[in-house]
Amino acid sequence: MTVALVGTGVAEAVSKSIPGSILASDEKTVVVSADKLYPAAEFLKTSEFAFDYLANLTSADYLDYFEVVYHLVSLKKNHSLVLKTRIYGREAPAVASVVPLWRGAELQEREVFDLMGISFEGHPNLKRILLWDGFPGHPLRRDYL
Amino acid sequence: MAPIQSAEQTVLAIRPEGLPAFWPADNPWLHALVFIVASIAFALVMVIVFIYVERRGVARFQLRLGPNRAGPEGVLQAVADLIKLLLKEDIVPRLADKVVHLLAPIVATVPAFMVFAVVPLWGDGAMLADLNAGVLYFIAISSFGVVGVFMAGWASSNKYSLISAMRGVAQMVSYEIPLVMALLGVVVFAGTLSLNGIVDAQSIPFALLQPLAAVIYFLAMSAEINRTPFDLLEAESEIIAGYHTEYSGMKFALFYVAEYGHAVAGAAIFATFFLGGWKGPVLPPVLWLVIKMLVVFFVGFWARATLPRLRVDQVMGLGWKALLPLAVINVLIAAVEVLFWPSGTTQWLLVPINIAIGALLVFLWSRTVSLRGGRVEVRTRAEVKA
Amino acid sequence: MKSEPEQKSKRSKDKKRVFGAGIARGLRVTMKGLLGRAITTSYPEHKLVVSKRFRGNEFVWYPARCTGCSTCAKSCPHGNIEVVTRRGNNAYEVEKFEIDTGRCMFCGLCVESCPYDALCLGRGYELAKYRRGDLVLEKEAMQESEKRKPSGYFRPKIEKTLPAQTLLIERAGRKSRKKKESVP
Amino acid sequence: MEATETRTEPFVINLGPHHPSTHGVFRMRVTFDGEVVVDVEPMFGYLHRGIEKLAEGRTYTQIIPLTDRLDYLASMTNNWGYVMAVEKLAGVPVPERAEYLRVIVGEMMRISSHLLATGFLINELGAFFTPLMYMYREREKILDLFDMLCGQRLTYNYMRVGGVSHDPPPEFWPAVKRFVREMPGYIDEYEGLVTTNEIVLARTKDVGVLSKELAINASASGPFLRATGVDWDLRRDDTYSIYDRFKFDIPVGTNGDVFDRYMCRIQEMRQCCRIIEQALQQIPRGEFRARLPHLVRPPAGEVYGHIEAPRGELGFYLVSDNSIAPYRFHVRPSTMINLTTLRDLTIGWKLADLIVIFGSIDVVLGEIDR
Repeated sequence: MTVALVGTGVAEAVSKSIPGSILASDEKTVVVSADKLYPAAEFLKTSEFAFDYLANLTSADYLDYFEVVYHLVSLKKNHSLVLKTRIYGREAPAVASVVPLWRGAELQEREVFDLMGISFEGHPNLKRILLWDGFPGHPLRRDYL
Repeated sequence: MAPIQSAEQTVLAIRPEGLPAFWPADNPWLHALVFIVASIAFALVMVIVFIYVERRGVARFQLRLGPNRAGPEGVLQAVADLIKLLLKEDIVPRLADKVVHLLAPIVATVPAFMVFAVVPLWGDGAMLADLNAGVLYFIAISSFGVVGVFMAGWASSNKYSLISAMRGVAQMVSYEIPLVMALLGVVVFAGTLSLNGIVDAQSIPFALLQPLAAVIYFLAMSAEINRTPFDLLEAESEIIAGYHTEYSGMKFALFYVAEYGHAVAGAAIFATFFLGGWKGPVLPPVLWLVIKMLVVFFVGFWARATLPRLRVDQVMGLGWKALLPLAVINVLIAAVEVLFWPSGTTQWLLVPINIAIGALLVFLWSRTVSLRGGRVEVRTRAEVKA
Repeated sequence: MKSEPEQKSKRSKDKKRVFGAGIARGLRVTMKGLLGRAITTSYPEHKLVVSKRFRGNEFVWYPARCTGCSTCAKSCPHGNIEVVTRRGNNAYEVEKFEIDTGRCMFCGLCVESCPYDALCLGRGYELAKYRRGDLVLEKEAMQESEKRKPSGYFRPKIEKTLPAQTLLIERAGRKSRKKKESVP
Repeated sequence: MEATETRTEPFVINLGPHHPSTHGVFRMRVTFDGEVVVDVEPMFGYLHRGIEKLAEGRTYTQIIPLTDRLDYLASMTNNWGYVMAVEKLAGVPVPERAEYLRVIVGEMMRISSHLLATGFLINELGAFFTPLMYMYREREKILDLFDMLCGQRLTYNYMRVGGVSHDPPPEFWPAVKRFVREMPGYIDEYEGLVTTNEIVLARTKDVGVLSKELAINASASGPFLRATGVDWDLRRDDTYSIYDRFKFDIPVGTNGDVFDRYMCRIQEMRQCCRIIEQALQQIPRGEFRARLPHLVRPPAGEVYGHIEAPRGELGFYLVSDNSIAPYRFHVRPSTMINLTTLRDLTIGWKLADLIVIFGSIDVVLGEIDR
C-alpha cells in the first residue's frame, strides 16, 4: 500500500533545504512557488524522499491562477506526494520544466502546454501535441468556450 | 538419361514416344501452338485453383469459413475478384514514371507462365520444349520476375514501394545462389539438365534421395516467390502492400495473378525436381502433377498461416550463412555419392543415409548460426550536425 | 512474488533446441485448427441471438406509461432526447418524443433513469439507414410491435421472457479435460 | 580513375496515420537511413475528442459512458478507475458483492486486452492473422459474457458510482467458471504457437531493450514497466478494491525487450485466471449497488485515483466544486506516457523492428488522444 506522505511534514523539509519555496501545505499536498519549483522537485527526487517516479502531471485553471499538479511516487519506499505549483497571470504563464528530472513529464508537459497554455521552460520539444499548430486558444482553460 | 541431341533438335526437341500416336511430331509449329495454349491454360486454371485453395485453406486454419458466396462454396471467388478489379478505376500516381508503371505488371507476370515451357505436364516429353538446358532456362526465367517488382517499386514513386523493391532485389540476389546450388545436387544425381530427363531419372523421388536439397530448395523458392516467412516484399504490417501499393484495377490484378503464377510455377518445378513430376500409379499423370503441386502449395500456405516473417537482414543472414553453405556441402556429398556408389537398386540405401546427413547438418548449423540481435549504431541528425 | 525464475528456465531451454522444433510445434497447433470447426457463421443466413440485456437501437416507447417527466432527456449525456408536453386534463400529454439515434451511444442511462418503465432499449443491431433523418426516432415509430421487441436492459420482467443468448464458449468450448496447472 | 565515396541520404516517411499497424490513427515521422531508423517522432491527436473538456459539462454519472471511449479495448477498467476516483472523492461505500464483481470483470477485461495486445504483436511480426484469430476466439467468449452482463460488447457502461449497474444473470456463473477452467489450456496453445517459435525469438529477443532506470524515469507503467524487471503493480503495491484478499504473482521480466513484454502479458493472463477463480469462490450474496441519490454531488476537493489497467497505470484526477459536474477531469493516459521512450527504443533498429517495438508498447489511440 502506497503511503501518502503528510504534506506539512514534507513542506518543512523542503523549506529547510530551499528557503522561501513553500506557498502552502496541508494534509495531502505541498504547494511550492513557481520560481522555486525546479529546485524543490530536484530536492524531492534526490533527497531521502527518493521520488523517482512521476506518476501524473496535470494542471487546473482556477481563473485567478493556474495550478500544475505533480503526483510523485517513490517506487523504492512506496510513498507518494502531491506537489503543486501556482502560476499567476493569464497572459503567458510559465514554469520550469521537470523533464531533466523525470523524462515521463515530456509528453504530459506538452499536453498541458497544448490544452492549458502553460509553457514549460527548458522543455526539449515544446510543441502542441493533441491539437494542430495554430489552433486558436487553449481548450481546457475555464474561459475557453 | 536423355541422349545427346543435335543442334537442330535443341530448339524444339520433341520426344514423340510420350505422346499419342496421331501426334504431328514432324510439325514443330503445331506442336508449339498446342503446348503454348495448353500450358498457359493449365497455369491459369491452376492459379484460380490455388487462389481458391489458399483462401479457403487459410480461413480454415484460422477457424473461419473463408469466401463462400460466389458460386457453390465460393469456387468462383477468383472470377468475381477479377471482374471487380477489371471494373475498377486505374489510378496512376501523378509523380509516377508512367511507362514503367504500366510495363511493370506485365514484366512481373510473363515469367511465371514462361516457366511452363519446360515443365513436362502429362507424360514423357509432353512439354513445349524439352531443352537440354532446361534447368538453366528455368533459373534464368524465374529470376526475371523480380525485374517487374523492381520496376513497379521504382515507378510508383512511393517510399514503401521503393523499400519493397530494394528488398526484392536483395532477396533475389541472396537466394538465387542457394536455389541453384540445391538444384545442382539433383542435377548431379539425374545426370542431365533437361527437366524431362530429371523426371525420368526419378525412380526414387529426389525429395528422398536429396532431402537436404529439397528443404533448401523449398526455402529458397519461398523466398523467390515471396511467401511466408520471407514475404518481405509485401510485408503488410511494415510497408503496406509493398511494390504494388500504388496499383489498382487491372494492373493490380496482374500482380495478383503474377504472385500466384509464381507460386504455381514454383510448386510445379518443385514437384518436377523432387517429387517425380507427372509420375505416379493408377491416376492419370496430369492429375499426379496437380496433386503434387497442391501438396507443395499446402505446405507453403500452412507455413503462411503459422509463421511470422523474418526481418530483412535475418533473411539475408539465413540465405548466406545457412542455406548457401549447406547447399554447397550437399552438392559435394551428392557428387561423392554418385561417383562411388553403384547405381541400381542399392540406391535405396542412400535414402536413410542422406536423411541422416541432412538432419546432422541442420542440427550443427542450428547450433552455430544465430539470427538474433541486429541493432545498428546510427548517428542522429543532431549528432551529425554537432 | 516473482515468477522470474520460471522465465529464466524457459530461456535456457530454448537455446538447446534444433532450429525448426519450435516452428514444428506451431505448425501442429495450426493443423489442429484446420481439423477443428470454424467458429464464425455466415452472417445474414445464420444470426446469433443477442443477450437478453442487449442495448440495441430500435428503442421501444410505451405512450400509456410515459408521463412526459423528461428524466430520460436529462440523463442523456448528449441531449439526444427531445420531449415536448402539453397540459392535458389532469396529466401532461406527450406531444413529441424523439430520440436522435444518429448521435446516440446506447449507454442506456435514459432507460435506467425512467421511473415508469416507459422507455426500453431495442434488440436491433442493424443500424444502417440511407438518410440521417431516418435515424431520428419519433414516437409513432417507437411503439412496440411484432417486429419491434424491447430488450431486458434494466427491465427484469422483460428479461425473463427473452430467448437465451448464443455463447461462443458453448459452441467452441473445449471438451472438459483435466489440464495440469502450469503456474505455481 | 578517382575513387568516389558512396553516400547515403536519409529519407523521411510519415508512418501513419493510416498504416495497417499503427493501432488506429497514430503517426510517426520516421527518418530512415536505408531501412535503419535514425529518428522517430511520435505524433498524435487525430482521435482527439476533447473528453476532458466534455466531462466538465456532464454529471458524474454521464461521464461513465465517456470513459468507455478512452481505452476502448479495456472499457471495464476505465469505468472502474473512474468510479473509484469518484467514490474516493465522495466517500461512497461500495458493497462487497460489487467489489467482487468488479474484480471478476476487471480481470476478464485484462485477459481480453492482453489477448489483443499479444495477438496484434504477433501479427505485426508478420504472422498472417492466425494467432490473432485464435486470440480473438477467447476474447469473443469474454465479450459474450460482458454482453450478457450489461448488454454491450465494447462500451460497457457497467460500473456505477457505488457499485455496478447489474447483478449477473444466473447463466453467467457457469459460463465464467467454464471459461476460467479452459483458459490456461488455450494460453498453452498460444505459447505453443508463438513462444518457442524460432522466428519469433529471432525477431523479439534483445530487440527494443528498455533499461530499468529509464523505464522508471520515463514513468512507464504496466507490463511495459514490469518487463524491464521493475516489480511494481498497483494491485499489490497500492492495493485498491479487494486485491489484498487474493493470492497472485506478478510476472516480471528480466531483459526489458519485446519478448519479455510478450511473456509478461502471457503470464499475467494466467494470473488473471487465478484471481477470477478465487473471486468466484469468495463472492458473497447481497447488494450490488449502494443506495445513492440520482445525482452524485461530491464535496469540494480533489482526488487522484489510479488503478492498474491492462496497459498500465490509469489515473483519474478529479477536482470537485460541490456541483453535479466535475470542475476538472483529467485522465492519466498510461500508453501515451509509455510512448515517451519510443525514440530511445527504436533508434538503430530496422523498419520491421520499429513496427514490432511500437506494437509491444500496446497503445490504444482512444486513450492517447482522448
